[in-house]
Amino acid sequence: MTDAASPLLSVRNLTVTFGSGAHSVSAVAGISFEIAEGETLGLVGESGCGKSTTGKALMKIVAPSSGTIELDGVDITRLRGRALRNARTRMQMIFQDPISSLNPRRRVRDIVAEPLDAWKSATGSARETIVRTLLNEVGIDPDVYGARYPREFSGGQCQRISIARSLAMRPKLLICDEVVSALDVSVQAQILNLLEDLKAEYGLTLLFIAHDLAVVKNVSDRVAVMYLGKICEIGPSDVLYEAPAHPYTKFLLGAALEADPDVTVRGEVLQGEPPSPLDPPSGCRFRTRCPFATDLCASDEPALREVAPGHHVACHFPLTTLGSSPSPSPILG
Amino acid sequence: MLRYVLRRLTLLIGIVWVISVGSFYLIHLLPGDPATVILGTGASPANRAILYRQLGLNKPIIEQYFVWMGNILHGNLGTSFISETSVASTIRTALPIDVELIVLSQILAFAAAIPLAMRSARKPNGVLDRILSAGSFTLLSIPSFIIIVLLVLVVSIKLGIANTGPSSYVSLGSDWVVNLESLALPAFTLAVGSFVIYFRVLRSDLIATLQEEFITMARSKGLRQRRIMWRHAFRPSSVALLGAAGVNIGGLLAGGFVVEYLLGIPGLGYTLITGIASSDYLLVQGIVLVVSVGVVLINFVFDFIISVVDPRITRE
Amino acid sequence: MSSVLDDVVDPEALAPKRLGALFWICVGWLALNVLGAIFANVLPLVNPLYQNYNAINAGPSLHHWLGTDDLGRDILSRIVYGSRVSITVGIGAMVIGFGIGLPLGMLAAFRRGRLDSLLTAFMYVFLAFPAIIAVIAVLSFWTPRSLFKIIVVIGLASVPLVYRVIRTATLAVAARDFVTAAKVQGATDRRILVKELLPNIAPIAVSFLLIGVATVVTLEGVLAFLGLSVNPPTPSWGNMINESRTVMAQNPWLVLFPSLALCLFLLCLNFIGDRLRTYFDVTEVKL
Amino acid sequence: MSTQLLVVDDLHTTFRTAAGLVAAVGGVSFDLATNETVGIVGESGSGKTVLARTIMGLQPRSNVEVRGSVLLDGHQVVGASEREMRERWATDVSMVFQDPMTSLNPVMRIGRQIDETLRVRLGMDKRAARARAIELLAMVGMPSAEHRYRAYPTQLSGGMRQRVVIATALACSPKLLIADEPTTGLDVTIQAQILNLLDDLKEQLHMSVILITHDLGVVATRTSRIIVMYAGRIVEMGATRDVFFRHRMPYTRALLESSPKVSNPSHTRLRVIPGRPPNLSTLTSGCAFAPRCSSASERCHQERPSLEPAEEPGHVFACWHPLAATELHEAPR
Repeated sequence: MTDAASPLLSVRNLTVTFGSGAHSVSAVAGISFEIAEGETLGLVGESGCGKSTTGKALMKIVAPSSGTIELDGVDITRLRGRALRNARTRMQMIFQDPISSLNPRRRVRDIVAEPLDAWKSATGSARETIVRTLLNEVGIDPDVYGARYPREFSGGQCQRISIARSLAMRPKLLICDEVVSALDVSVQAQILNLLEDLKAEYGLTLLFIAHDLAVVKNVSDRVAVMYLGKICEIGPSDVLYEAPAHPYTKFLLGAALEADPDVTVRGEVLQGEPPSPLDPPSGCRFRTRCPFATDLCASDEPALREVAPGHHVACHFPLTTLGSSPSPSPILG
Repeated sequence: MLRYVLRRLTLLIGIVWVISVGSFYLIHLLPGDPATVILGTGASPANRAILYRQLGLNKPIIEQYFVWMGNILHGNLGTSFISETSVASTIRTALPIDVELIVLSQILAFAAAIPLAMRSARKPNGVLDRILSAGSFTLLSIPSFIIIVLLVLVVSIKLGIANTGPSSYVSLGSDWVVNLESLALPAFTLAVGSFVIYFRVLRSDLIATLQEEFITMARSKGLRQRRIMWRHAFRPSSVALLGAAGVNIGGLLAGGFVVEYLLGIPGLGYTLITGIASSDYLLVQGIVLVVSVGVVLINFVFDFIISVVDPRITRE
Repeated sequence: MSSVLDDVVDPEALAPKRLGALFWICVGWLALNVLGAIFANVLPLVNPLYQNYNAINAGPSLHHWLGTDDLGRDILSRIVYGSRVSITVGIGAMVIGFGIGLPLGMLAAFRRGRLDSLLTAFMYVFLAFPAIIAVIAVLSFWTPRSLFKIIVVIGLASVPLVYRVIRTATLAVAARDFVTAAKVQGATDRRILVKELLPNIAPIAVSFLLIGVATVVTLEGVLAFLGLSVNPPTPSWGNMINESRTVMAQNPWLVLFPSLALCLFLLCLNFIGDRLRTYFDVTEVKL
Repeated sequence: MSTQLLVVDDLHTTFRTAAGLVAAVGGVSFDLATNETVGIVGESGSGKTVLARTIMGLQPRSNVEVRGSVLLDGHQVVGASEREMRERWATDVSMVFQDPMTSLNPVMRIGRQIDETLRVRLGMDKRAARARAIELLAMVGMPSAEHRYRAYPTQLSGGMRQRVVIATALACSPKLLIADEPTTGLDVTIQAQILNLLDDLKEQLHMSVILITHDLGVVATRTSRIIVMYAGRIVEMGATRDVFFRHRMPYTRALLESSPKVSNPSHTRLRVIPGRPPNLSTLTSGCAFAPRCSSASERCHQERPSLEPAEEPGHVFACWHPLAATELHEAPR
């Protein structure tokens, strides 16, 4: 991959394995990607594809088994103790469940100030000013709501408070793990817009993890599609949605329900269910459900390769930009 | 399933081993020479010599353990220096009494707890539920030794019903009617304690289960209330009940001695207390060992039943 | 998805929370007991060991409010002094149990890994061993008996139970996102344990502490029955009930009053623990 | 009205709670023809789930007051006893619940859960019921149905469980199937499978279907009519195309515009409505949407609008300041 300059985040061959021996599951099975400063990378996939684990591994909430994660040129997989805690403040994460993300026994203003207190980076009136600014920024009135407890807020408001907290240490990278999937449609749009505003204001770089293709499309510059622990396609979002090169991406898009009565009633629907990650298929992991699979797909695992500028796909028979039929000449990966 | 049972079985063996070490080592934890602890300070040198030989006390401690363990595996728990009878045979006569007492009390407890919990859970906060909940809560706070004392006071002293007071125990073999009469009060007392636990656990689980979506689903299939309660609600709600029963029955084996002691029923508990009173170390050690292993076995059996009742457990 | 669950109206969730009058009555009764135990010397009570041979097995009267026992000792005074033993053992043992079990349980659940596996395996083996038998066995051969030894033995025996309850509670809290969020913000482990975990397991800990005290007080009664509690003539509730058995037929008051004192004490503890659990919306931890 | 399978007239469902009366459903009227699919759309608190359960006669018995009328195939549901409803359930009306994880009994084999209905309601003997249950499992696309008959729910994936729930609901060939968020917890590709399955079965078994969802994408292409609910009331109802393209109620528009679309270019700013769905226990006499509505007037806060007919047949809306009738809101191509 030849992205401009040096990326903010560079992930190489990241693997996360849970358990050991016969019961080990590679939730993330060797993925590589980069995020440039100021960019939003969307990470989509169905449940169990490893997208959330990827986000957690980047924060070292779960330990990566191998691979490197370079943030600003520093490999954080090697960091321990205080250095690791320090590195974490330059990346922040927002979680799916807004209620569970906030300590029910602490006041909102203390929740937002938690990073400041943990690092003793601001005290007294400076701390107070930062908390007020952050709460105002996310649309929560600090005078009215600052002293309240999380149970008095709705899901959307809790998510706003989480966002305020994550910005307290002025991070460079924000990892959003399914941040709107628990919210009502109208509230979801508010949060998405808020994230876009804050991204511009704070100069953030975003990794946006979600299962909802439409949501990801709306916020991302580039999108990566994951299946069973692997990235199968990555590229600029408009290109990837317009002309998916991986059959899985195509089926995923075909299954997405568009709120429009005029779209084709029924596209081709992917049959079957994803195989168990305990025992992934040989070769290409998607081959068991792929209508175009050949013997080659069973024997050789396809590597990510560039099919158009910035558009990479891991498939022996990538779909041509014209439509659905696979390209005739396989290129060995 | 098989793997689950095997894993539990390994754990069981591990625990039993630790218990054996604990029981064996107990004597060395106590201050003073083991022989003095066992025989008392005024023991004759001859007795001390016998004891040393029996326990191998002059050998290294590891070897002592294997000697001791070897004896136990042959069913030999030693011979008491106080009563001069074999500890194993004393336990063999006492244990069936506990079993009978526990079986009687559990029949009573379950027979009352299950139907009442079902009724209570059907209308939470209804009149019946309020009465039963408050009643069970009060009973929860009355220790069994008070219940048995009050029962004896009222039933055998004030009402003067025969064969229910202290020291009226007759073995099942000699006269089963008198035997049952003499076990009535203790069995009832143990049943009250068990009932309170079972009722509360089952009621709260049933209430939770009845709010589950699959109960609504069962209703929407057009099933009758009775069928829903027994077929759909009872089984998933009984996991905690079985867990509680396992712990409770084990507890009765270990802690049922209070009622036995008060009424002079010669079960294990009573024997244990008399052993303690006469400083019969070997007898106490033997009973501690047997009861502990019994408790662990009971828990194992109930864990197994639970895994049959709820297939989710073995899959985790 | 919580957005859809919100659609179902749950009357319980909307109900304003209150502890209720009965709760405060129970708190008051417990406070009275504890104060009585502390200030027994100062209160206008007869010496509990003083034997008044003019009033043996007397029923309640103006002079002896709750009557006297078979040695002519004042029952009320003995109950008040007796509460000292019960309350001291109850609180003392739980201080030991929680002092050891709480930090270990929290640490194991938060750190996980090898520390957790080892500690938990160790504790579970002890849990399988019937604690009451262990307590009796140790106390019966560890002579001479004293209040201190009783407290230490019961306290240590309760550690595995406390450990299990606290560990389970901490596991549930530690799995929630706000703990991960704190970690991600660079909070130290100590800060997470104190600021994030402790406040959330406190309700469970307190309610279990109360039930623990009740259990220990009961256990003291059992020990008294076996003659393993404090030595007579020092009164304890258990001692009093035990000694009165022999004269139960002649003087039923002797059994009834200490029994009532004990049961009320236990009832209040259990009730407060139960109410606190509902109040803090803690799902019942099986004890 | 003989062609109407279901006639709901001025239906109110009120919960008596410690916090006061909660009007979860506040005066809903609509009807449903045989072999028709109607979609009910709403956010949390819109009362759509309570409405579904009231039509089923499944609301909890205590602390609930139901007024109005629900005629199901000529039988009155409101006020019917559980005993009377037992005759209707499964044979006349069935329900597919939202969460297949909780709507199947975890300790009962799935086959038993299906053939129980057959034996109790249709009086089949054990062998016939078993054979029919396996048939039903095969009908809903369960692979190796005979083998899965003995499986416990935990041994199945979410999609497979939802197939079992559908098989159970359809065991006695009901005339009306109410599907309450049947695909909410499922992955995109599985969601498409389940919705297609429901579509096919509807034709095959000649049923009417009420499809309840928060996701406009689910109802866009699979319903003939759509009901939009807000705060326990219908705010707009009409043919699916009319609701999507000629809606008059600002809330309908807001709902459509705030949901992100796959066809949007990336970084599309979503049009949002402020605030969140209302609390049902604090409803005022005015339009419930007024506090969030940009065109709300004094009248909207005071007086609740009733459903008025639009130009198109069968299209009604409740608004004092409806969007212009000529305004066509065609979806962007």
